[in-house]
Amino acid sequence: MSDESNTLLSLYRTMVTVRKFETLAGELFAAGKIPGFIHLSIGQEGSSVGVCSILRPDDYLITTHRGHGHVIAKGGDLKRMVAELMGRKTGYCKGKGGSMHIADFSLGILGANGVVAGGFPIITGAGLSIKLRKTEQVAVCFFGDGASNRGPFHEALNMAAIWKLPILFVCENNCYASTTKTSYACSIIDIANRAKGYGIPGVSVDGNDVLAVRHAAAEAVGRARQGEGPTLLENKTYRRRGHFEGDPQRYRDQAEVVEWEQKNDPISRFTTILMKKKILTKDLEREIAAKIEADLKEAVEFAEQSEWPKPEEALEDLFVNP
Amino acid sequence: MSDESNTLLSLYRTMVTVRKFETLAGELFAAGKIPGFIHLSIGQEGSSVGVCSILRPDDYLITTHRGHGHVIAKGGDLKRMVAELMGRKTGYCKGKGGSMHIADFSLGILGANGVVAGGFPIITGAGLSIKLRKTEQVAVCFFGDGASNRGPFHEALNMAAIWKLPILFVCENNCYASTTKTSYACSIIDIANRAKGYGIPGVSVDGNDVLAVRHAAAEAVGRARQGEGPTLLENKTYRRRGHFEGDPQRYRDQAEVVEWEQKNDPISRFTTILMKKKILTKDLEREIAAKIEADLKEAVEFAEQSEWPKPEEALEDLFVNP
Amino acid sequence: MSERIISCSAAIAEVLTEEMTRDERIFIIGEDLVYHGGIFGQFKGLPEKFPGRVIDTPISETCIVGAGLGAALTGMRPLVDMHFADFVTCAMDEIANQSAKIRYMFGGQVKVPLVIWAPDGAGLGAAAHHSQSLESWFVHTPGLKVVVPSEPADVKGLLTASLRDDDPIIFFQHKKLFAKMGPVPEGEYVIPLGKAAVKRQGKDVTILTYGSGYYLTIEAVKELAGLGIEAEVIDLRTLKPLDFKTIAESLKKTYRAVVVHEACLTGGFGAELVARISSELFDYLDAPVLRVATKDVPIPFSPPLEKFVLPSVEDIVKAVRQVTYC
Amino acid sequence: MSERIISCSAAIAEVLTEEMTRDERIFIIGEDLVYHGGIFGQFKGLPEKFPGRVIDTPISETCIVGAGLGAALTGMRPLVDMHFADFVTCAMDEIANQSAKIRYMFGGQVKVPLVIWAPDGAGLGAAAHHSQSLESWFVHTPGLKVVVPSEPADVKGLLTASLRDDDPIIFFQHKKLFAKMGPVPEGEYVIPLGKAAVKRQGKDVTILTYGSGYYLTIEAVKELAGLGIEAEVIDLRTLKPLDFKTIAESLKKTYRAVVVHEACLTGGFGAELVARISSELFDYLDAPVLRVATKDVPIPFSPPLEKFVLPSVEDIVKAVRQVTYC
Ligand SMILES: Cc1ncc(C[n+]2csc(CCOP(=O)(O)OP(=O)(O)O)c2C)c(N)n1
Ligand SMILES: Cc1ncc(C[n+]2csc(CCOP(=O)(O)OP(=O)(O)O)c2C)c(N)n1
Ligand SMILES: [Mg+2]
Ligand SMILES: [Mg+2]
Repeated sequence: MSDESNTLLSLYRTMVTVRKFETLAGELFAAGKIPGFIHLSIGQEGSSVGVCSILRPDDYLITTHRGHGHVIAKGGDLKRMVAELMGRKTGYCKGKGGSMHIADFSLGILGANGVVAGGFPIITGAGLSIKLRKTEQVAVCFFGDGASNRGPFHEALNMAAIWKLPILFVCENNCYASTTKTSYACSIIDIANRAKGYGIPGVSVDGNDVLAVRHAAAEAVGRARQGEGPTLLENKTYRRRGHFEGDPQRYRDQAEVVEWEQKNDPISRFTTILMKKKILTKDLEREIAAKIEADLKEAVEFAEQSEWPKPEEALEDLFVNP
Repeated sequence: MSDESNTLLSLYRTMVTVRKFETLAGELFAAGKIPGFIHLSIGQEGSSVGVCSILRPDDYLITTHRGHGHVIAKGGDLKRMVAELMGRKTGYCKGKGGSMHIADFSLGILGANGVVAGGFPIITGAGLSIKLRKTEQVAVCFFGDGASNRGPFHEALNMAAIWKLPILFVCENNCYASTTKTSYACSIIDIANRAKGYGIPGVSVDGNDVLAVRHAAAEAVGRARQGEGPTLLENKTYRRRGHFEGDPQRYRDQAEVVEWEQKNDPISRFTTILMKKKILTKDLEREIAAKIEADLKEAVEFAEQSEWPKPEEALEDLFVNP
Repeated sequence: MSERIISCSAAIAEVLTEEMTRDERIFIIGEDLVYHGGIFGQFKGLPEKFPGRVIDTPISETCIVGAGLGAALTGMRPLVDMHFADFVTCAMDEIANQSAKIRYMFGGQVKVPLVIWAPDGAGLGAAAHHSQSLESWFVHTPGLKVVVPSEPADVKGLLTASLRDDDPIIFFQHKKLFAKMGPVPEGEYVIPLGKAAVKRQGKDVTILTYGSGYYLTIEAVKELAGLGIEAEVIDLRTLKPLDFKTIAESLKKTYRAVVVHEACLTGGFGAELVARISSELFDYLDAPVLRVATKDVPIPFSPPLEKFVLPSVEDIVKAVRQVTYC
Repeated sequence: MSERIISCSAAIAEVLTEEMTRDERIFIIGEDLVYHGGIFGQFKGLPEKFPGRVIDTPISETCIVGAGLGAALTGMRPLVDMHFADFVTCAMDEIANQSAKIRYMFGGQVKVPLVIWAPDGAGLGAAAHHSQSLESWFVHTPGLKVVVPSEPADVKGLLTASLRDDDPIIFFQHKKLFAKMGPVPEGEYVIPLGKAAVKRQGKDVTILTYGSGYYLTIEAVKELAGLGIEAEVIDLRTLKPLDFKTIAESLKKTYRAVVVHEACLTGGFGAELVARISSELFDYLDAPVLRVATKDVPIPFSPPLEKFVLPSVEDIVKAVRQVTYC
């Protein structure tokens, strides 16, 4: 198969992995196997996968409460993810973090964050660090439409702009911040236009078109690596699940959800393209699905067989030198 | 004299009052009569006076560490101002506030603020309050170029925009934030352009042209009173004194200061216009100066003759119901 | 006054209905209030009853608190919902440098009738960013009043008092208590700020607590009674102003005390209580005043870890036995 | 080690010169650092010696701390200058929810070698927004270390240790101490975090203090000596981790203690000290441990008011006389 076909298939595989992971997480949560609360990214796979597909292993990424997809797309280990969601000792954070606080520093994943917009200041520092260390890394900050209304957005974009930091700010505009419509809370329609306040490029793309996302991200990352500074990329998408699992969703008509699901699913759209190009076949589709399902089953088994952390371990990991 | 002439003369008179007040404050500080530190607005009178000249007594205003001019232009009492700067009991805040914390709620002056950008969130609330109470007031937020880089700027402009709050955001871009050049710290040249991120009008004007400022402010205030929402107005000006009195100013060449003083002084420029129009004469100029000087002399005497607050009064004014 | 058994959330909605009807200047502002009636259902019915007076905001904590403050300074009486107490960090300047200081800095020119309402506490597997108890920071911030109720009736009485007070108040309510049921007086019910409640009489030891600590304490008290120890339970309800008189009266009877709170131990409000008691009641103390609190780590996610770090009934029993030498 | 008399500011510049030479990963970031060499001259010479490693920022406290944190997570060792400690309120989320918790939340995956440097304290007529002492908030924030030095030598030793530590540290230094002179060892000088110093031996009472309180205390000690009271003075230097061992050893000798700090009384670090002492050393105490602190109001501007609210030498003398019954 050609390089390009391989790349496309890899995008597809990763999107399906994210989708199946999120679906599974929803099921585990409903079954009472995941404590706390979780936020799923079903329907937003075009964004996470499109952007991460052009990152190198040593690039940085920071994400949000809705971060499973980004972690997977950057290469996160499914076993350790499921184990973390289930609060086990073998999880990414030894059970201390949970869904909202998964990180893998060995993959440059600086973590999910429970504070909306909490990633902006930190990514600024990662960008600055790259500049000071004179490497060719880039740093990506995923955030929601809601987060774009918090102050740290502004400070980070300004700082990144004046120092031309190698940062890609990726807004996943999924039409809602919890119960609140983006059109209510956000003073402009295209969040990418906020880039104008900082003299940097701002690009809005169809976030459910993984190739469009990938293309826009590639351009921005290319600029960043060449020292040309940050970009604000807005991926227009839609949150199909509740804000959190269990959300009664009184703020929207389910018809809206169904419409996005049926007409604008990033995976279906991409599947059609791949089928047309004959890169994907029904057989391959099944094979890929089966492989991912097997991996996920293994991940769940791994997690379920893993020990719970011992109570006293709660006192570890606070300081390097206590 | 015509109404217009009266208005113009009143602008002139207020500008000279601000200038002389600031000059006096600088002298009192140098003489050790003002504790703490003070920030003077000499050279920025076009902005404070131009904007405040179109405000009604019940409009709100919030200001910064460099706020004397705004307080005076909104009608602040010189005696109580000097007394506050000198820490006397008869001062605006009974000596508890000092230069950075002067307020006069009876004039809608919600206070100077020691925290850069501290005014943004508060003015948002004043604007919301106007909307909820359905009055025709407007609320004005003065802030510096430096403040425009802090997060609260962003949150306030977005919130004011989505609710169409009757707020005028006035950036006094005086080319520096303390030692830092605006051109270094601010990612765009015209701060007014940040309005684009919020879908509201943004206007840059020559801040040393009091009539231009007044004109732009009138338009924005008019829109605000009619429920059409906020405006971002940038008055381009220059800080001629040090950031604080005593600032060694290693960050700039004094030639730059001299140039602004000689070629672009807002009062000289306006004087020339008024002289040409024959609204001001040398005699009237002297007369106005003499009157203001007498008022200021009286204010200083008032302050110097005022009691110091009694130590135990430090425990008063914390709570309404302790 | 007749009483019914209702939840804290219902008590909150009831107070707000009464007070918002009585006083047009009251409004509620925060994130995601309208559709769910608050994330804990605490504002249920209010958006419909008071259109335009329950205001959804963008995610902008800084300006949400600022909007409350600015409105309070210009004639309104806002209740600001912080969503989760953890996010006070995003509005710390507006709370601690502005709301708390404005009246004082300006020489008493203005009043600041502002209630900042912050659901706090752990126990829901919500991890380090959604589980904190931060009242101690605000007790150490002159200019704020700090209220931390426990039972539904206290919520009703203290929220009413807070909404009628002219000073800035930070009102912490534990997330797990929203659904708690309890008897609540009907009609107007005001508990003055700064009044503790002796919720159980006892002669052997005084347990000082508030918020979620109260529920742990009443569990512990049952066990202690089995051991023959009669504990007096004081629910402080307001931490600032503090009702030290009630504390002193109890201590002068029991000579021993234990403090229970969910905030972490070091620098928690328990320290302040111990310090005041030991300086003002030194000669009455037959034993050290001990503190039962969360261990000094962020709240971990996994249930066994979370349970381990939070204070427990056993911790209280142990501390009481220690100070009563049983 | 030979010593010279130099200022705190000079000691700071010296440490940074040495450490930045030794370790390329260290950089300094904050507002207005380059032209004045820091607003207290504490970074004088560094911008020239280390071009590009003393970084002026826009006024963006949130992102300044975040920039430090993000850099610390990715291989650098930043020192973040808060300009004035009062502005921690503008970066509270980055300090308390992020820097303090990241290592723990992520199960120890990463270290956070970050020094947050915050000039604090009153006495300059700078009023409510430029005068606070806020260490107590951070002592109550698990995950942070809290350093508050007093003398120039301590500044040198503790700043060196802080820059070499792998955990997030908030380093408070009183604004009035920058110009203070004192003997400072030449060459490498490290004071381990968590080590208090007995700065004066005495048998009658232990005075526990730190930061600006230390200077008040040594004044008071002279007066006390005149009254025949020999005070032992412990400069805590690090509040977290706390050197309770040194405190206990002293108390076991003197049986009495007074705490002195400039932060306001209620909820201040003094409360924590009293609480720990009374629980762990109860049987050694011959008198209540008293606290000398700032009165519970924002810092007022006018000199007579400011002087009145701040702790004084007389306050210390009075408290000591009270606990020693003299
Ligand atoms: C500072 C802060 N405020 C509020 C919350 C509560 N909260 C969690 S997610 C969320 C909505 C976020 O919306 P958006 O940024 O659009 O991301 P999305 O959930 O749509 O992916 C809110 C309000 C929070 N976690 N942090
Ligand atoms: C939050 C905060 N950060 C820093 C400071 C210190 N500071 C006071 S004024 C100032 C510069 C302000 O610049 P600008 O907003 O342009 O106003 P200008 O002084 O030029 O009028 C700084 C950094 C502060 N007071 N508050
Ligand atoms: Mg969203
Ligand atoms: Mg400026």
